Amino acid sequence: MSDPLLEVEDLRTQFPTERGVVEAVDGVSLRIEPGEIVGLVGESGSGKSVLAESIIGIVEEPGEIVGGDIRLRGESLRDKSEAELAALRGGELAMVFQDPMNSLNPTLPVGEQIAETVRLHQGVGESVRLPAEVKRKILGVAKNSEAWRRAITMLEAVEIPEPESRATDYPHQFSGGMRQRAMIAMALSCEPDLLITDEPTTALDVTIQAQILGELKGLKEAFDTSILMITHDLAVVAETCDRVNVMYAGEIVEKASAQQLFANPQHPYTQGLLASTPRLEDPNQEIDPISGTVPELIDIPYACHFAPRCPEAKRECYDIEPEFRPVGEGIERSTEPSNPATAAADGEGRRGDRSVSNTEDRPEEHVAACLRRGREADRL
Amino acid sequence: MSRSTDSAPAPAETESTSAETTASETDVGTSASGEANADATDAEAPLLAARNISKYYDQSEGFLDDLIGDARPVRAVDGVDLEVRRGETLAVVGESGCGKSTLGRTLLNLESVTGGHIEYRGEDITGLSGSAMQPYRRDLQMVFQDPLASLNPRQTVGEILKAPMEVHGIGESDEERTERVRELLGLVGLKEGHLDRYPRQFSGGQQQRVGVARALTLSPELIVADEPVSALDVSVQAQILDLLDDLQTELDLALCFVTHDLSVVRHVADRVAVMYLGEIIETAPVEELFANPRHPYTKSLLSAVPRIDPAARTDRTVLEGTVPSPADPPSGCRFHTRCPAVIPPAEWAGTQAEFKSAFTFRNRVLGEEIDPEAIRTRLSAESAATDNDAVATRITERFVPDTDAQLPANARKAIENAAARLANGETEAAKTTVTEAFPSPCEDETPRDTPTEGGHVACHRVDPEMPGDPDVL
Amino acid sequence: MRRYVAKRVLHALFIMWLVATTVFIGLRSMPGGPVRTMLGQEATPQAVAQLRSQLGLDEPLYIQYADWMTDLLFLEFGTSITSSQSVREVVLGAAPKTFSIAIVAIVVGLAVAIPAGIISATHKREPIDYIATIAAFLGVSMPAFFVGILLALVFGVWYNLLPVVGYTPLSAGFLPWLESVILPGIAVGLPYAAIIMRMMRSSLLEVLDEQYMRTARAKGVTGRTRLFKHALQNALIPVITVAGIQLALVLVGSVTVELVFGIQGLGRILVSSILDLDYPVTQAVILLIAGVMVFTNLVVDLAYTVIDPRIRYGGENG
Amino acid sequence: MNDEPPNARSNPDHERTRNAETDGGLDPGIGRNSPSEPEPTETPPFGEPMDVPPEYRQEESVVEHRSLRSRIVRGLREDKLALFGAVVVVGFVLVAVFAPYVAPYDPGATFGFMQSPDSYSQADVDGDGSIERVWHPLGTDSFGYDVLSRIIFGARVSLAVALATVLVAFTIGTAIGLAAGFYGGWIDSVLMRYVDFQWAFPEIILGVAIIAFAGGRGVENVVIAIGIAYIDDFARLIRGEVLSLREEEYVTAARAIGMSNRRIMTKEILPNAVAPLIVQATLMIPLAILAEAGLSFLGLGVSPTTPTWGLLLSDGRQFISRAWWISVMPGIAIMVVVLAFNTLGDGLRDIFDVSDSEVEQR
Repeated sequence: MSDPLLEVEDLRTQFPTERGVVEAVDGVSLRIEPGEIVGLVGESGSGKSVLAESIIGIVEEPGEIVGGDIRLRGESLRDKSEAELAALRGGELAMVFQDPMNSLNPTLPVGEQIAETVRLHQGVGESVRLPAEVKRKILGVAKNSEAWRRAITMLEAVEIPEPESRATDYPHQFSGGMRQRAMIAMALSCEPDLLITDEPTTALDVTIQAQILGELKGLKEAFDTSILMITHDLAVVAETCDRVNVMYAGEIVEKASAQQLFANPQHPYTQGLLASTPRLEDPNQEIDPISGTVPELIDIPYACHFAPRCPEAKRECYDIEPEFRPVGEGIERSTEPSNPATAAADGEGRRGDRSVSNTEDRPEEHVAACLRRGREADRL
Repeated sequence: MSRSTDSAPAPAETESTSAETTASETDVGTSASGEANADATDAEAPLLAARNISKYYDQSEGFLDDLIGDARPVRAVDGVDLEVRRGETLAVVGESGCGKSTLGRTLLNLESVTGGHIEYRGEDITGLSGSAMQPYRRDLQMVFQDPLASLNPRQTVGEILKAPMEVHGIGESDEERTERVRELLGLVGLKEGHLDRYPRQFSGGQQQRVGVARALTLSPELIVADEPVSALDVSVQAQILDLLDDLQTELDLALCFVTHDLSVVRHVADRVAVMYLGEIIETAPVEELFANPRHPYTKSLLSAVPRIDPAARTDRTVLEGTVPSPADPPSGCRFHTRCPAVIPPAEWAGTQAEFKSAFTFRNRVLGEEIDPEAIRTRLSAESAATDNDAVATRITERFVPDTDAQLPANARKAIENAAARLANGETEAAKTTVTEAFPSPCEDETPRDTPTEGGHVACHRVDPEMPGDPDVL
Repeated sequence: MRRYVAKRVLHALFIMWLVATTVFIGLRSMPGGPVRTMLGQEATPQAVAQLRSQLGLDEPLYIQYADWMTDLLFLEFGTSITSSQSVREVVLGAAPKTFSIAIVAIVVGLAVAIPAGIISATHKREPIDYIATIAAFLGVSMPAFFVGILLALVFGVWYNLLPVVGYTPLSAGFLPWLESVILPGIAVGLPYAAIIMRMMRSSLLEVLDEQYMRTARAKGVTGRTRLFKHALQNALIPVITVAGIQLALVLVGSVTVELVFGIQGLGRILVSSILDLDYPVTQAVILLIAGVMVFTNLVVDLAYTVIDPRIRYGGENG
Repeated sequence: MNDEPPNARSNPDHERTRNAETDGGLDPGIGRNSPSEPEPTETPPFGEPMDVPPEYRQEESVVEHRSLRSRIVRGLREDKLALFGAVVVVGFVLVAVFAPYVAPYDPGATFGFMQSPDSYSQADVDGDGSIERVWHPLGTDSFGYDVLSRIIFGARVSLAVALATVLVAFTIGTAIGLAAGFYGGWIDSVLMRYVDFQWAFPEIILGVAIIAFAGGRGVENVVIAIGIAYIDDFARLIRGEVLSLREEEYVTAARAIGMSNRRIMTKEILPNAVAPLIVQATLMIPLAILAEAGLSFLGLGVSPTTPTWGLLLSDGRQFISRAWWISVMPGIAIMVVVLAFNTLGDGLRDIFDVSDSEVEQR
């Protein structure tokens, strides 16, 4: 079987602070196949953003990756130099951040910020050395240059109206939704293999979110990229993702296809999360919260990080490190479209043919890291 | 019941609306809304009622702005009628910038009201401030969105919770007040030991519990909760919603719940008011609104919410464009620039979707969003022809779906005509062409409030006297 | 943007009118009247009456005010009492000297502060950063005239490299002019540079933490381009504010440094006019300095339109 | 160094606002995982977790709340520059207060003229008729006075002038700022127009104008001149502070419970405005010292009978080529003290976590 597009293996990222070392990412493994939309869901403080930043290698001071490996098409990123990584960023790996308000540089026209990515990664023959860039900044961009033309086509691809005139506008002249689209355009402008979106629509209104999520799936097909969708919103995951990883306190606790996860959630935290999420479609749902709060990620003594909040927790949960165990109806081959859910959702939405995932031969796994789940659970 | 105050409503309309106001008042009372505590007898006046209230913010700082500055006021709330009954939960829902938070604060006189009046138990409390408003403060309280920001960082929880009692002279001695505070902490699920802690020493959920405790100190009858759970995580959100629900039943509180989250609305509200750009465009009992939304904006809003259960996903009507600026709202129905169900003129031959596409072109031309010169440079970059005709065709390509649907001939002609005028710089001429070619009643008249089952809708399509059938979407 | 510019110009004119009126009122409400203070206590009543009419002080107030305003518009400040030259010549003769020092100070200040601020921000916690911070603290703590004295001592007395006294006008050639004003310019420029350098450093550090800088890094933009293309312009916006506010410091510094280098600038004639009770000159210098302050404030406001697009293209259009 | 829970600050993954769940942590001692008692009503169906076994309990990371005073002490211990500033400032104040005991000689006593630093002269100091060798660490000036003694006595006047000036600027400026910030409306625009207007008059102009009015130099004129000149700084700072505090949600919350304006001002706004005020006042003292020195240097400052460092420096100006130390020594004294106040002010700003923009740089 060919190498997966991206494979994260037992990744550890830590932040030394006066009060101890914050283990933001505590041994996480994750796999993304080409053409897939993989969800990473969890509450704030679960470490999902740090995981994304570790993959792209922009973890901020004083954080650092201390263990595990990240492989892009089988090639490890950890032993690449900063220059090599810089070439990857925006080219093979692109990222969209949560806060559209200041993810774009307020003193650069939006078109130029996209054209810059094109120049950096698409080799359009325009110099990216400092003097040329500063000259462009002062004298303005040549509007008939190849990079500018592609920037406009990118703005058009993300359905920003009148892209030609908007390209010369500045970010503060764009609404929140428009800015996020510009960010997506920038990320996709070099046909990356993997687009990581960190809570892309959290700061947006629900109608704008619907527009962008609808477009995102279409763009995925058009630019033949796969997406790592990071969010706290289970409904967004249900509608967009093919496979889902549920993250809690620095660890991934459950992995499944979206359809399996929502039809048959196994890990107590996933069940608790689903139980406490109000659902629009279910009026008589009795919301019942998970009691307690997310623990501080500083040297957590007990094995399963969810134990103190887990109603089924037993003594062993504190002692024995929970391994991933299959919990779905055994391993089944994913012949049907990987996520009937996402297929149905496209419906009348203007864009998007059925997204049949092209991973026929890959075994569908539904695993959870919990001693009281899976085949050996009955012994406890 | 919304009516934008500036457009001159036809005389006939005013009488009928006032007639409706009394009518809908009784409707609301008798409607069989699901929750037990909402079927209060209709004779009883609503706990809190707002009649056509507005709140404008002027943008000018000082006389210089009035002279040459941009002096148009921001009309955050523009002619809103609202009622909250005893023990009832009314959800005010809308997207960011629709004025729902401002409405919540104006109801409690935390923002000075610009127009209309507010009644509490029938007594007029419009614009009261300071000592005049003081007695009413005991009955009307507020919970804020940002748990930490609403607590003074330099005071302990004990001091924060004792302050209301000191201000209103409740309790003889400090010990008695401290006792009451301990009781309150227990009520909201916090421990007595938390009394002398500072706000920063709590988690988000705990801070919000202190906020709720403070609102309960004066045992109010109504609490305005301004997005109380938006800043919290899902699991903590559920804890606070649970808390509010228990307290409401236990203390028979009325709750005005301001939020943008429709899933929360379904679990919390008895009645819902949907707001768009400063106006309430639809109110209805919660089950009625979710089962049978009438206003196109409510329909789009509901269809936009992502759902976990695949079976529950309806086909999605995706709204285009962004919310206009409240300082310069569109004329007539404020939603007409984005409404998928904008009413075509009587003689329109094509389909609704075609009219919507032509109407969008019209709005872009009127909004001067199309810049022919930028298109010309793009054409030259693509080394294509750059004369006016080429620019005109490029403009029309986007709006005339030349695939299957055939735009009515005169419509296509009008678009090409306007595009040509734009191409050689006659923007004004292009504007007149499109306004004549694509009129709509939605743009000329403000929609009247049509009473519906337990609420009302402000949309021409639902209004029996206006053209256009209600179920086009 | 036009609206922003119009607003700022109107605001400046309004302040200038306010300044002129205050000086007008101030002059006339002098205890015992300006004339008596000028001529001293024992002046004969005729001399007093004669000077009052000469200065037009006996006409009704509003006429005096009208004359005052018209004179102001045509820069007609009357004649100096001590030197009976026209005040305009006296003041305009001295002004270029002070403004030369001020301009050199600003140029030196910015030329030193901006690069130093950038270097110390990009080399945080390295030795060069500490040196720059200490130097900045010292710079802020030394008054301009003290720096002047030290410079005069080292360059004039001990090593005699540069002229330490006197001013050679620009007309006599750029280099000689520069030589005569470089020392006072540096003396005034150093404290100015210190303040701006600290602001540049803290502002740049703040910008480098911004979200859009992380976006740039996630796009693969290299370090130096990120600094000069993405960060610098954003960091300069708050620096302009401080550079504008601190112009007052430069003006005050220039006036005091003149004495150290024996340059007959505005400072000298201001002080002597006060001591000789020569009010027309004092009044003219006060107006000129206030005018310069208001003008520089306006220039700073307009500089925003160049460097901050949010001011140039205000408002969000969807 | 502010006391925000470090894990919330360092935890980079706080998409939600900082105060969301990250700094919660378990309760101390008992392992009850929920910080709250179980809901008053029945236990939620999701079920109640078991008690955390004792050995796994984490003591709750309660963020320690430190009063203003303890934060200053802690801050100074860590920030060496600020510590240096504090020490020198305290030394300067002590020297100024106890000048007569500290100064080696009477400032009026005359010795050899213009003797270089670290030189000796013969004089009868203790009045017992005998001539002793007298040491002049900093030399003597053109009148034969001992430069060090003059500086020590000069410290007293300089400090007095600086404190008086800051007091004037502080009181009037804060009053204007409070009124403009809290009441807003036309009061705000009128006061702010005054502040813009006053900005056009740097301290030398005011000094000159006041001398023209009051007819003559003197400490009072200097204090008034510089005091007025810095009113606009305080006014602008306090107004900005009050405006931002007024928008804080806990002020709206205070109004929501019916608190009167006066009580909001005193109980809610002022306590939170204290920090920037302290910092600005600390940073204002050195500016006042420099301004006074400037005025004295121009001959518009204090009269010779009460010499400040500025005057000493100015007097030595003509003798710069022959006796540089007469000017340079007081100059160094000014520099060291001003440096101390600046570093102390900067340190206080970090301790109170008052952002740069809040404190005017002048």
